[in-house]
Amino acid sequence: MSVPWTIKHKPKTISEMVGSSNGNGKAIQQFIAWMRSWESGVPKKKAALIYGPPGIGKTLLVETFAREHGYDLIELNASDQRSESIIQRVVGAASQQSTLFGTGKRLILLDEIDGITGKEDAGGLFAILKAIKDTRIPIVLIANDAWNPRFAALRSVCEMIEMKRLPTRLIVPYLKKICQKEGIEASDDALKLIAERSAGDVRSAINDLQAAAQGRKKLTKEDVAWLAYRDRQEQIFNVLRLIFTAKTVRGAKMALSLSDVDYNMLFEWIYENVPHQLTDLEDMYRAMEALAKTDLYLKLAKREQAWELLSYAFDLMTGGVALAREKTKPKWVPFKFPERIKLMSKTKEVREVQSRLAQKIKQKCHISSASALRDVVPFLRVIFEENPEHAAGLAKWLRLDLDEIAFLTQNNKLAQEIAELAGVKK
Amino acid sequence: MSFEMWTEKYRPKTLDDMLDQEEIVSRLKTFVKTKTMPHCLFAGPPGTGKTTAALCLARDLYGENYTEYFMELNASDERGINVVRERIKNFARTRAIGEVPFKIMVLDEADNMTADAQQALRRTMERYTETCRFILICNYSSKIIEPIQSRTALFRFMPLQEEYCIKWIQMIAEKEGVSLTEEGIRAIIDVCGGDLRKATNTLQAAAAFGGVVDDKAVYTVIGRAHPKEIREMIKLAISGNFVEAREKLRALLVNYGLSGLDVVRQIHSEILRMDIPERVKIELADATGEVDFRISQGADEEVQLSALLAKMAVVGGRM
Amino acid sequence: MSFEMWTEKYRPKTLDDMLDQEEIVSRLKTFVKTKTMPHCLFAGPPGTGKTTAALCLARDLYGENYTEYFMELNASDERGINVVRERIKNFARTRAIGEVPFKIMVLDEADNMTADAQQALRRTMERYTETCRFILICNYSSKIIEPIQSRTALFRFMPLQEEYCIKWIQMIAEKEGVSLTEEGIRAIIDVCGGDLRKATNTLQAAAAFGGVVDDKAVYTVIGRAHPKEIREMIKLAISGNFVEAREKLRALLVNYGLSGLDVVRQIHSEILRMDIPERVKIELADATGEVDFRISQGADEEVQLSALLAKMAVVGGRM
Amino acid sequence: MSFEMWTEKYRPKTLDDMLDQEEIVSRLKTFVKTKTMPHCLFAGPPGTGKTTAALCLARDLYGENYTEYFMELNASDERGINVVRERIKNFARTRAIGEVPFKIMVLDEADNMTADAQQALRRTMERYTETCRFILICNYSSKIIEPIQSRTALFRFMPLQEEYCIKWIQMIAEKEGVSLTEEGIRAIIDVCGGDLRKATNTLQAAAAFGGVVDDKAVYTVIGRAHPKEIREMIKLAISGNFVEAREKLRALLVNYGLSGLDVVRQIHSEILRMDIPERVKIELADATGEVDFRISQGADEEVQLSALLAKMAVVGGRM
Amino acid sequence: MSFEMWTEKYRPKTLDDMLDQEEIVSRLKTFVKTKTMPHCLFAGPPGTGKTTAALCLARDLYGENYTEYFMELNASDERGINVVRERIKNFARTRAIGEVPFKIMVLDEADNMTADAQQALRRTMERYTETCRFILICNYSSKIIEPIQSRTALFRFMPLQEEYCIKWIQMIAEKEGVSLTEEGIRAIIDVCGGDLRKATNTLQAAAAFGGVVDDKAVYTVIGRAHPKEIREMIKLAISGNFVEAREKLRALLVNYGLSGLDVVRQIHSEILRMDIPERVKIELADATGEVDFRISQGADEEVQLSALLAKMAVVGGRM
Repeated sequence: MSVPWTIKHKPKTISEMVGSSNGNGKAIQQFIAWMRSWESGVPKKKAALIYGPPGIGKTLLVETFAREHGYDLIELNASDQRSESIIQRVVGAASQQSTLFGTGKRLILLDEIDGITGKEDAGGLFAILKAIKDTRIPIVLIANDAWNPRFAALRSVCEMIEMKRLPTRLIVPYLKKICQKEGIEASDDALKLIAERSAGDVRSAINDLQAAAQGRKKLTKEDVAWLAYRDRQEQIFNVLRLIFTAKTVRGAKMALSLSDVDYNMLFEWIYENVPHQLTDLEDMYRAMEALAKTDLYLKLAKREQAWELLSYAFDLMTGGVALAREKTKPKWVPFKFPERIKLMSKTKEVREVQSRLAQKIKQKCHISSASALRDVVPFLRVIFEENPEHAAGLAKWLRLDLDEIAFLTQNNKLAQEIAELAGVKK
Repeated sequence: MSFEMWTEKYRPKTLDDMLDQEEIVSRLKTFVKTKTMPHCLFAGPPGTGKTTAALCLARDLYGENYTEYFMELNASDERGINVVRERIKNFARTRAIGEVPFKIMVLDEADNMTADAQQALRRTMERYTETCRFILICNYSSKIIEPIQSRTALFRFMPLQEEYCIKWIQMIAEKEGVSLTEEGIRAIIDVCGGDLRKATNTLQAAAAFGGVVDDKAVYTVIGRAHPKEIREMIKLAISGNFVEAREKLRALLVNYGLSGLDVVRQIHSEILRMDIPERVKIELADATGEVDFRISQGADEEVQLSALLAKMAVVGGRM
Repeated sequence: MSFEMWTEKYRPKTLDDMLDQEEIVSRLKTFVKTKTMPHCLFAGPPGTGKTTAALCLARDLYGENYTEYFMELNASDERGINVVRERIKNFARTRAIGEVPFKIMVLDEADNMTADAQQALRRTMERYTETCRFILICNYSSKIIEPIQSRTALFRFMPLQEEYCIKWIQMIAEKEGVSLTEEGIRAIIDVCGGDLRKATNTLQAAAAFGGVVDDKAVYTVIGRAHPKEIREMIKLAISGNFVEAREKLRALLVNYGLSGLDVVRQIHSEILRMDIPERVKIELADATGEVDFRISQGADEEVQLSALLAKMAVVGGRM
Repeated sequence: MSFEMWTEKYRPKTLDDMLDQEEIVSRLKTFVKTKTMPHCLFAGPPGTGKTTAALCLARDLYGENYTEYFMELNASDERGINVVRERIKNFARTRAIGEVPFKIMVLDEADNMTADAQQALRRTMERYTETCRFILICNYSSKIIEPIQSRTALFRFMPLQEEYCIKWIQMIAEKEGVSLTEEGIRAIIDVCGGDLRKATNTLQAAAAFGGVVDDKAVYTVIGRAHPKEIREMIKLAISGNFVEAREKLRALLVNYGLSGLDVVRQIHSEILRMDIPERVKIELADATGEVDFRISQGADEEVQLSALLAKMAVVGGRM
Repeated sequence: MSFEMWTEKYRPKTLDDMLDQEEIVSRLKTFVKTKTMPHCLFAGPPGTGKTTAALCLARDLYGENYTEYFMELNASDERGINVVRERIKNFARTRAIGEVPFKIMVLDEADNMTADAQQALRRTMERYTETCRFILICNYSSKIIEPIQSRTALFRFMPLQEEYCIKWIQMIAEKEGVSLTEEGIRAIIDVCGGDLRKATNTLQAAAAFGGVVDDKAVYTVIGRAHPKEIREMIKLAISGNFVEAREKLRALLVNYGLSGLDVVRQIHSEILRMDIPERVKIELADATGEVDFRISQGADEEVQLSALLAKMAVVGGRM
């Protein structure tokens, strides 16, 4: 057998899965219950969306369930193109030929819907929605990030099933079982190290185990010490600590080579943390200046394809920040995740609403969308906050939806009121 | 109940309706009469009727179905000259059917196009000159490249006369049943200058309060329509509260959808208005200029503006 | 003089030949022994042997005909998901014939793939896992999406130890009969850091120059000034001897045939090593970066280098 | 009024008609007399008669059918040296029939060619030296590579004397029946310096405007502010009236449609002319340089210029 | 006037004729004696005899019919490595007939090839190493990729000694019957440094100008101001006569037809030579760098040069 251990040691039944009773037990029961509900006719939610980080058994759950209960699995995933027409052809057809024909029960699995991308898979999400509406057999969707705004419509028609990262204490026994099957005598602390570093990702733990243990008879803590960190935050904290406490330029710059995040990401971390770490205003200003210059070098390097300039950017981003410290006393302050990145993903939906709104104004008022945001939206805001009746009229005229109205009112209750007045469907 | 943006509701429909820019209107009318026209360049400040004039011209030429023969593109919205070219091609390649042998393509904010893009545009204009006339609209005619300027008839839109603006605003107020005081109208004019769009929007927003539109109502609208966050942000920064100032900045850029340049401009104005020593003002104005320059070079808006806030924090601390 | 490249001549052919990255090599060897392996992710800086390791592994697994079972795709070459998808599919769908039941597909520069392409890749890896193992090579594993990280065993390649590089270079010098001084080897390490390929090439070039390979020969061949001289020039400038510093500069440009950019970059690396206050280093690095940018934008080399020396004098004066 | 370009209409036809550049004309006349000439390099600022001299020479040499033996190429227009080479080849390969054994090829804007293209041109010149003489026209001879300089006879065209320009413009105005005021001609000279082509074009454009050609008409046509207005703005700023100065600036940019760069450059010239202490001039010249650079790199005109005005206010305050 | 290039006319024909670069010549002579040679890399500044050395070597090796066995390719001419490859292939695939068993291929300006093209070249060199030796000519050896450096013998050409240049120029002047003054020759050396080709071309160009070749003729022909005048302008500025300095500047730009960049660079050299305190030199060198960069980026020459003069006045005022 030469297949990787992740396949070789795949559970045959749901009960063999890591965390099937505790850990993700609830989610698994929820899924089974939903599948069972099909036995007494088409349920209200005709699709389930299983979501959670990689390597915790989402796909495995569906596959194993199908095998255990005799379902034919019709599957589409990211390695297939998933444009509107393909989904219509494959899913649409299958979901129509219900169990009336043929003998087997069918289950449609649309894996990795995070990977349905704009251009290549145009209209894919729309086609899925439509398929769910028409289906007569269960459709299961799997995603890492279910809260992506693109999935908003899907969320409302799906049974939402969340699976979580698995705790170390559940992963270790599982690894141990594999070692037994492979005839390896593994120490608990070695397995614990592997499990911890996988951060709840069972599959990566098994991969690391294979890389470290394959061919050995014994596995000790020393044998796995070399294993690289699988991530993530701890490592970046170390790098930041080095940068913020360095006394020399070279010392600070050294941190860069230890970093496993690329320099653009590291920049975000430093940029976020400067005002928290350097509390003296003059220190903080010097560091922000260094970062502003770093940013300029980074952008010029990219614009002019003059990559040599990166080197200066690195000096300023590390040494420049390190040496900005003059009066700030060294004191342990926890590092913060770059807010800006969080904000950008959190506000993606808002920004989409905003740009839709700008488009609508633009078409009605013969101006650019930038000018719509700058010259019209502020006045609309006043009107929407002050005069629901007037606002409703404008909402109707601009054909605004509830989200767009809420964007203008900044107040959901008021938005509801205006929407009702304007006769906007929810 | 029907409400529209009053700017649209009262936008003149025909050249006859346009009561300002008389000279320009009369030149445009001869185009209608002779059913012929050159490529045009409409230049002038915002809100002086450039787009309206183009729309009226089109309606007078083609009648109510004018949208079949008339297309409006905003240069600053379209990604890349290729998109522009493509859309122009699709529009211009078929000949207009009817009395008027050409279509009209309006390109707004043409001064936002790069020189290269304008060169490409020039060639496109040349290619479709048989079937299509171009009206380029811009604020600064000086930013239009020479070869295009020399191929277009220039129409320079002047800022509107105060009396004209007053009359216009009063007319709308009357028709909409808004009671507008003398002080209210003065305030609108003071704040909006000759920008009719802004004046009309201000009136509409002030009317939304429900009561009489007086100067107080007008200033309330203006105060709220201008994100006070900018002033607050500066105050926070100067009082040493950098982290909060940066959060405000983020909100402006992300939630309000302001561009970095918008923020730079407003900061610049605020600084010059602030009650701080002259020397400090200049230092900050200088720094703002530098930030503006860097952003124009492609630097990150937030990072650069943050550095400026940091500077304010230091300057404030020393004050 | 031979015309063979020493980098090729001495490139490890098998895992046994690889003397560095011991832990990793030993794990790869068990893959060979057990004829099975997981998908792998090789991460680490350039020139640390990632590609060599993949090649050695393949040769050890399949023997001399390894190219039949081994394919290398350069991700930055093949733009677009569809190409990747198609080529991988074609390679992976047929089963390997022989003792080893899988093929190996190497994806170089995987961190240059777009997130979309990586999304498409993840399931392909699983589908063909029976017949094909993937080795993804990248500089930063953090740029690989988590679902793929989860499907691979991660191997982190460390920068080579100095002693190791030294030993390697000495070994080649010995085998090629090159007489290499202590200073010569230091200079090679200085110039090439942990990049073994570059170090080997430099040795060969210096040897081709004829005679003993000492520091002078190395710097001459590589077209760099001797660091000592750069440092002297910087010291002169910092201590305010601007005119003398310039003369030194001239001499460097002429004697070593250096380009302005070469000098700027050497100045940059020497600044960081010199014994001057750390804050001064940052100031000088920034000034150097500015001049580097200006020269790369077409400003005059001599004028700009003078300006840089002048800047040093100014900064030095404040020291 | 005819639509012929006056620059063409009044362009001298023969060397005898050329009243300026006396020394050059006399050297060219000997070429006509001896029916022999070297390759030539005509260098000098725009509008000093370089192209005219080449045309006159050709007409004097070949008579009215001169176009058969004379070709003009604009080097910076023709994309790529290959096009240039091809066109030269086609023109030069056939021998001139007639008394004069060579043809003339004029390459305009030769200093805009890259060094590589000039190298290629040099070889082409060499190849066809028997049948064809080249006249290269450029603004700066220093931008022509030496191998070309060394085999061309250099003719350096000087900017035209003011009196000469004045006379010329007056002559045209008279012939065209344009009424031109004293201030009008001064404005033309002020704006066009010794560039006769620009001066003539300006006159024609101002005349096309209708009415008397006075200073106001000239500045309007050329798209510049009247120097008076710029001076007023500067004075307002210097006397501390920053807000009004900025209003003035807005009016210039928006109402007159001036470009920011034009305004900076006008500010620059006015500063130098104004009656303010030398020390102030110096400070402002310095600041203007910075702003000019930033705007030329794409920074925002209003922000930058108003920062400049703010600076003036501070400098003025110290006066 | 003859159209022959003096650089060609007086170019040494054999290695024995080459009087400079003694060490290099003697190494090349052993190649001739032994009829064997490695691939070579000739590096050095322009006009130091690199191409001449290659030609002399070829002639000495193959005799007068050397062109059959010798080919010169200008890398910057033939864009695209495919062309280069094709031509090399055609030339190199046939074996040389005669005593010398290889041909010589010279690749000029090899440092202008991209890294990719150089990689391709390396493989081509490998393939034809039996029948063909390559001489790569470049200014900077650091721009040649290491794999090529590592298999070529490096020859570093030094700038020629001043006395040698003087003698050479005088020799040509004598043979061509040019009357060359002492100041004329000094000016040539001043402008051309150790670049013999440039010096010879300059002499020929100045001679073509007619009359005695003195310093004035040289500076005129080369498109530079006389250093004396630049110095005067600087002195005026430093002594606070800003307005007069500006007038001088204007005169230089106009009378000599100088470009702004030319002036900046001349200012730079003069500053370094002038008898002013070191501290002042430092400040001015810094300012000159800034202005040089700005002008090279397209800022206005006059505004920027004024700003530079203003800076001088400020610095001078503190003296």
